[in-house]
Amino acid sequence: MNAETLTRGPYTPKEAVARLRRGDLGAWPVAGGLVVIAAVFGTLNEHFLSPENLTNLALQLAATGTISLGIIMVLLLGEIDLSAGSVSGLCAVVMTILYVKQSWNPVAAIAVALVAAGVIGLLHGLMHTRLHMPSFIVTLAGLIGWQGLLLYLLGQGGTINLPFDGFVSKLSDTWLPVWPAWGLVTALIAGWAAAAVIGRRLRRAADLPVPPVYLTVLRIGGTAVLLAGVVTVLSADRGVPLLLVLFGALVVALDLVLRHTVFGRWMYAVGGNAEAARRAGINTTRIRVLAFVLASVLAGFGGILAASRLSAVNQASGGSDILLMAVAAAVIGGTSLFGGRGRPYAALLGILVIQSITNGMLLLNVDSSVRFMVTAAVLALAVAIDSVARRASTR
Amino acid sequence: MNAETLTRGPYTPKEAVARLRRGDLGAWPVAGGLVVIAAVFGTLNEHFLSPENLTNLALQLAATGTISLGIIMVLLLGEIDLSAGSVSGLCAVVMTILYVKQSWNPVAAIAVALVAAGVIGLLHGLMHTRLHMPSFIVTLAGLIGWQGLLLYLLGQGGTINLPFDGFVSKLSDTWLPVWPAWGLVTALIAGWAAAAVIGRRLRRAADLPVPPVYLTVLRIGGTAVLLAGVVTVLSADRGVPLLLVLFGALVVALDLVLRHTVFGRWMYAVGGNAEAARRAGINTTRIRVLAFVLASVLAGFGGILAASRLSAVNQASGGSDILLMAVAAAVIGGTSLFGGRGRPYAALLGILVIQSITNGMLLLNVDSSVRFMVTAAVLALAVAIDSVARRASTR
Amino acid sequence: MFSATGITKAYGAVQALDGVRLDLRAGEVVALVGDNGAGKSTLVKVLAGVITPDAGTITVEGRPVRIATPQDAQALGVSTVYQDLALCENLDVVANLYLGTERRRWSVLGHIAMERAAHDLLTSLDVRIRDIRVPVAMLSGGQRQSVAIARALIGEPRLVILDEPTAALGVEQTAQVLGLIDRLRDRGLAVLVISHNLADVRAMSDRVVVLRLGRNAGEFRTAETSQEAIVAAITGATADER
Amino acid sequence: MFSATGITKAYGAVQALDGVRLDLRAGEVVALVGDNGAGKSTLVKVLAGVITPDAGTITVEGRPVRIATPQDAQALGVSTVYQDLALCENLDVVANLYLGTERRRWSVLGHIAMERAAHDLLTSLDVRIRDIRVPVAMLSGGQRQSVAIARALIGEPRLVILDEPTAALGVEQTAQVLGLIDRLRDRGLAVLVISHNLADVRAMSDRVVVLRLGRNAGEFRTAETSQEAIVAAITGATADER
Amino acid sequence: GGTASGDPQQEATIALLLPESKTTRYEAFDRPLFEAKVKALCPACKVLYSNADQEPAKQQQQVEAALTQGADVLVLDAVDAAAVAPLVNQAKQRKVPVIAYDRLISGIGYDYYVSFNNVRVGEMQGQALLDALTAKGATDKGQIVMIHGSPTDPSSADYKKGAHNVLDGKVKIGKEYDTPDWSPDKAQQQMEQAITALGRDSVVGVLSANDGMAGGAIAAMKRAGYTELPPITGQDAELAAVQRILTGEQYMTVYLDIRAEAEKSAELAVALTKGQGPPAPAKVNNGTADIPAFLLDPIAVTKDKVKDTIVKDGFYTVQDICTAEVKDACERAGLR
Ligand SMILES: Nc1ncnc2c1ncn2[C@@H]1O[C@H](COP(=O)(O)OP(=O)(O)OP(=O)(O)O)[C@@H](O)[C@H]1O
Ligand SMILES: Nc1ncnc2c1ncn2[C@@H]1O[C@H](COP(=O)(O)OP(=O)(O)OP(=O)(O)O)[C@@H](O)[C@H]1O
Ligand SMILES: O[C@@H]1[C@@H](O)[C@H](O)OC[C@H]1O
Ligand SMILES: [Mg+2]
Ligand SMILES: [Mg+2]
Repeated sequence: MNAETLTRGPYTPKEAVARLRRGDLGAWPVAGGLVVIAAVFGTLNEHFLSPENLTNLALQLAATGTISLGIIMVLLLGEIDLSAGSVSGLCAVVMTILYVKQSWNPVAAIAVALVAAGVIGLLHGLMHTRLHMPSFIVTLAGLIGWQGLLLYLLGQGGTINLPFDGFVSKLSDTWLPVWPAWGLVTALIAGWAAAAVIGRRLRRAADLPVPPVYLTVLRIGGTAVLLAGVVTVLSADRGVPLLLVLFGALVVALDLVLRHTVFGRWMYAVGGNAEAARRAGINTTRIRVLAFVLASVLAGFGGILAASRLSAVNQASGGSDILLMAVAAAVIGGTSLFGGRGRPYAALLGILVIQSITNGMLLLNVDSSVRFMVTAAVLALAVAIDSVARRASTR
Repeated sequence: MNAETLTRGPYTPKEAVARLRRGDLGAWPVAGGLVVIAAVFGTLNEHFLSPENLTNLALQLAATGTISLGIIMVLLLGEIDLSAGSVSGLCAVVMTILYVKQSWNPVAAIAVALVAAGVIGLLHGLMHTRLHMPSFIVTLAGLIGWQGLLLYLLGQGGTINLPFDGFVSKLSDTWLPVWPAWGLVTALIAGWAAAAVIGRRLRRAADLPVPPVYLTVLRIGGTAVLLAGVVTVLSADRGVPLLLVLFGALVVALDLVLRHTVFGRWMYAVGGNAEAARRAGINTTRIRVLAFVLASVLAGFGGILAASRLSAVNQASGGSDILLMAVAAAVIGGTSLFGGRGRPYAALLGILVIQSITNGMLLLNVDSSVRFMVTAAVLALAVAIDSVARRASTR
Repeated sequence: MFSATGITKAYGAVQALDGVRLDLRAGEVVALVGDNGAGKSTLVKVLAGVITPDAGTITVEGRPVRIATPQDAQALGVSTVYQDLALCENLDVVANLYLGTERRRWSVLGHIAMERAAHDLLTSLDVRIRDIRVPVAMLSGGQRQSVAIARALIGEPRLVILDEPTAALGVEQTAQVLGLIDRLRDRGLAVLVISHNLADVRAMSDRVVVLRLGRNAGEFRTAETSQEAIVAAITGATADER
Repeated sequence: MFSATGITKAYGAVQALDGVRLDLRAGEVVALVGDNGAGKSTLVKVLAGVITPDAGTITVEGRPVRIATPQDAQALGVSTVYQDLALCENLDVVANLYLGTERRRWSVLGHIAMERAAHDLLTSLDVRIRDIRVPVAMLSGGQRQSVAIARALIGEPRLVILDEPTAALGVEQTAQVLGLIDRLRDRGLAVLVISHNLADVRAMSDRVVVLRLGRNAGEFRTAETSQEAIVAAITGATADER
Repeated sequence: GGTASGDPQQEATIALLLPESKTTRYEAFDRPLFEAKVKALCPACKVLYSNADQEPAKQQQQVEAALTQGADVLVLDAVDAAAVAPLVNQAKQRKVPVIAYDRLISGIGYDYYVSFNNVRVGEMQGQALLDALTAKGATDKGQIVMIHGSPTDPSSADYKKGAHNVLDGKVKIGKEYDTPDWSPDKAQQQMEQAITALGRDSVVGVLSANDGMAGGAIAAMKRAGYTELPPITGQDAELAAVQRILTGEQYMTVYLDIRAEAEKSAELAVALTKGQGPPAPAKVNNGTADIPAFLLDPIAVTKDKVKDTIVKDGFYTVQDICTAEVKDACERAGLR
């Protein structure tokens, strides 16, 4: 009898519905919001759903999306990183100065810039954990101070152009040809399927319940169809952009790390109940510091991607509303500001929502005042769908 | 024996020390940070501590301080209001259009603008409570959308000046003469002392422990000395600015409301444990909505004060880092971002810290890049003092 | 007096309650017992308006009522001590005791009246808290539970529900609570107590209702039943409905 | 084996512990009893490295040790079930059971091994949880307590501390835990149990230590002492030190 | 404080208040040029410098701080040229003379106005674009995209107005954007979307309000696969933009002879501290009063003019400009 109550029964379709009703909706409502956005803009402007525009969208979301991934790392702990924008700009400027002004090898320049970002994150983390300062204040000081350093480093010159045909600019102007793109997708899906089969074997061997085949097939198959669609559409224009592949790889890698490593488990634990984690013998200080380092490094990498896209850095790098959009992407994707809940896919979904709205609005011919108002309304609408659906399902 | 263990013994000096060691430091560490700031800037620039500059400081902190008070209302619930800046700008623009363009009576214009702010807050509150949208997203949409409406209302014209000698501008150019200022301080202190005496009588009558006389005397006396100092210094320049009196009155009023009314009690309850509050029969929806309304109205009033100071509104009204500074002021003053902890005095202390730094930095003759870096360093230092002191006392 | 029938509540795949019925009468103490996860607390939350059941009806004195919110329950005179206590840790003891039922005049809090009354109430329950103006976060487990129990006695309840009220209490305090339950019955209130301590159950209750896996699994007059019979119903060894 | 002397801890004006001494020996079950707020949980937290005492020394097998963090305590083989359970509600049962002691290879989690072992461990404790992959937030009070107890058995502890382990447990589960404590003693571990249930205390413990208002208030060999004597020490009616 | 008599060695304090730090000109050129000139004319004089980060309220605080520190003259480049009137009023009440630097302060009278005209800048951009299109005969072959500055920056409304003055009715405007924060990233995204919406081949020219945004637009066009970039305008004569002009990626920038502006203002400021008031060649009506004005003309710099303007004025040296990538282009433009 015990064995029976302890066992998770196989998922029946009925149970799947029940899970849905329990509020375990995962990404579906946000995806619904995306569909609405696509429908609205697709109707208003014939170009919105064109391969060309979807390619633009893919390019536009990578940099802020990467920054958002870093934000998720600290949000998981219930902390905040307001400095992400400034750090992204600073890191891009450091890279550019080394690469363009000092004529370093671009890879070395990128590496050093990322290390610098890591050191910044370390500093934030230590101030937060050792001096017990609220992360809001530490990173607010970072927001102001690193921006100051950026201006100082740019100094007299202001804008620095990155050579259009140089390594860094090419990052955002490289396109996977059709066959490599399909190869990548096939490898991904095959790898996942293999992992699923092996996992099922092992679970069965351990006498643990396994989810029904149809569910696994549905999930992997669905993803395969989605990815195939993406590749088909993007190949109709210039091809799958390397930038998207990089961002996607980061999302997948971070998701694996968070779900399958001890570090990831401890991140969720510290975010869920820091005191319980501490009592369990987890070095919560180290986890926190690591999260801030990760956040800064990802912000820095996002900044480099942005510089690559623009082929330049300037005083405005990392400024404006980049930070807010990165945080918003995380939140829209379902990351809690209170810690312990969220996944890297949130950054992907959230940034898709945000950039789709921005992208779509720019296709329309409206005054900036109207554009702001409509952007706000669509944003609110997309998230309201999510919230209402989630709520309705948990009543 | 029970009676004995239930009774709070009178505070002995030893216990006061114990309280301090327990971390019940109240505002002292932040005040320490302020002293450091004053010392640093006082040394670097002879004008920093001049009556004229301190008068400027008093004028400079009122508007953002008022917005910060509103932010505290939502932070107490563990929520956030990102729209405060935009709403403050919008409200100022609405007021100005009615007053200048439509030639309304200024008081009516202010009233209508505040009502508009209230309606905005109501909208935010309803979206948050009825549609269950995260407040971060609701007010992010507000941040963008209300800014759009502001631009739309300002239209082609851009800046609208407020008449120098008009009612609104006069708000920030009215100075209490010496005697009314002293009268106000005397009335405040006398009122407080009377309340303290009556409170002690009533407690004794109810057979409840009363704090020792010396402590009450010390507290009231200390405040009296402080206020007297402020009045003396400010009277050495143009007098006590009405703006400061307004802001101070708001702080005191909100503090009384939060500590002594049912509404205030419920705010803290909802912020501390919303589910417990709900189970206790508190209408948490109403409390939340009210908090958002209060936040928007205070933001709107802050915006009007800012417009009064500048004698103008323009496209940048309520923009830039006003929002961030208002939140930072609340956090520096000890308000928790997780809800349930904080007092209106936080806004006063926090904005004092922030504006002292800004004000002091502006007296120094340095490039923006350096200014940003030093600002960040001083901010971090001031808060580190607070955090380290608090921590040392709770070990 | 209070009567619930057909109460059903599922959390996703878990059927926490499945057609449960429960009758409560004035001047009677009913003990609700059952295994961990049997659905006892869920049933309490339904009666207290904290959650909405998927199905089921509640009647009070024969008239069907809607208990959709905790306010509804309070209006019907239901006063509840939750298993998870549901205190605001940032508020002090007095504030927690009077939460939602603050003494006030024109919405201005009557601090002194509340502190005085809180003091007396806690003393009468033999609760030892050294300073009732410290946040509840600073209290020991048993002290918190005492506060939660005292909360339920404020106001004029008709039905008092106690979900494992003595789990964390000391010997004396437990005795006080058992005595208190007796006094509530004598005042003609309906009392529903959840407990795993069968000795206590037998000492205080008039009737025992057993839940098992979300279903009714027996009901006994305490005086006429052996402890073994109750245990058998709880563990499912027998399932005799009386 | 474990020996603490002069342990003192004040929270502001409240002297939670005042020069307490406690000796724990391998193969012996010690019950720590005392009124609510007597300082029992505070003492547990000191032994577990959760809080640092203001004064006092701890020795293990005669050698003084420093227990400044929970890691220090774990390294000494101390395994603790806290009164407030200290679970991560956002994590599932398996994750909570293995928190801090995850099975891994190159820091990659051994999901299947942990799930299998968790399953077996919970079954052996007679715990009934319908799906061990749901977040702990979805469990009933007793189910959570069972998870917390099971947690303490993972690894190779030398001293197991249980702060009111059976407060929320059902009849069968309580019996299991009492049996478990016996088995731990038989395996030669030191066990410290806090409980308000004097019947249980008498049934399981070899020695009873009484705290009162943060001070030692008596120590008894269980077998040689009457329940009344213990109650008297708890309530302060007498204070005979043995 | 207070203005004083004609002693050349007297100490005086001159406050220089600049509007923002996100474009290079202010801290890289205006400030040092101004300070150097003041030092030269009056070694004992002190310059108080502040930068308002594009915030009117901060500028207000800075004016107050300057007055607190006993400034004898204010040289004020307004963040919001309409909203600073009350500040000028404050200064006047203290008998501190005011020079409006770069932007015409409206709503009140004061001592001098030294500037380029913002609306004129917009007109020059528009005219240059129009000329380029006419030269290619492309005015009716397609549409232009207009990328304006920040909607919250009052001066961007002036540029916008100037450009429309020239272009309206002469070319078809396909898309028009205000760019929050003058952000080059956003300009890039706007350009990408404009290209998508209008079609690559129908975009014949781009009016960008400054060089940073022009950079973003150029990146967008290059990535969109233009073989020949349509003409695109700019402003500020940023080094990067001058290089782009030489390589032909950007059509023009508006170059402001900052040296002339800064030095003229420094001269006037020093004169004012001595109680002198040199006559001005022009008067500008700001709606309230006629302000004595020194008006400098903005200069439209295209590839062929780089040598005779920017380089000749020493704004940048040939070495600054002619880095490895632009060497060839420099040769062709006669820069060496
Ligand atoms: N974090 C804290 N801050 C302040 N005071 C505390 C804190 N924790 C405990 N105390 C106080 O210390 C005293 C002892 O608490 P402790 O939790 O050790 O009691 P206990 O013996 O475990 O009681 P119980 O049987 O109710 O669990 C109590 O008076 C309590 O109010
Ligand atoms: N919020 C929730 N979400 C999902 N499942 C829940 C939730 N609350 C309770 N459950 C499940 O419902 C069942 C009944 O829980 P309930 O708390 O009513 O048990 P109980 O009888 O009070 O047990 P205990 O004696 O342990 O307190 C359990 O299986 C539990 O896992
Ligand atoms: O020159 C421009 C300036 O006037 C504006 O305010 O900011 C952007 C600059 O390019
Ligand atoms: Mg329960
Ligand atoms: Mg305890």
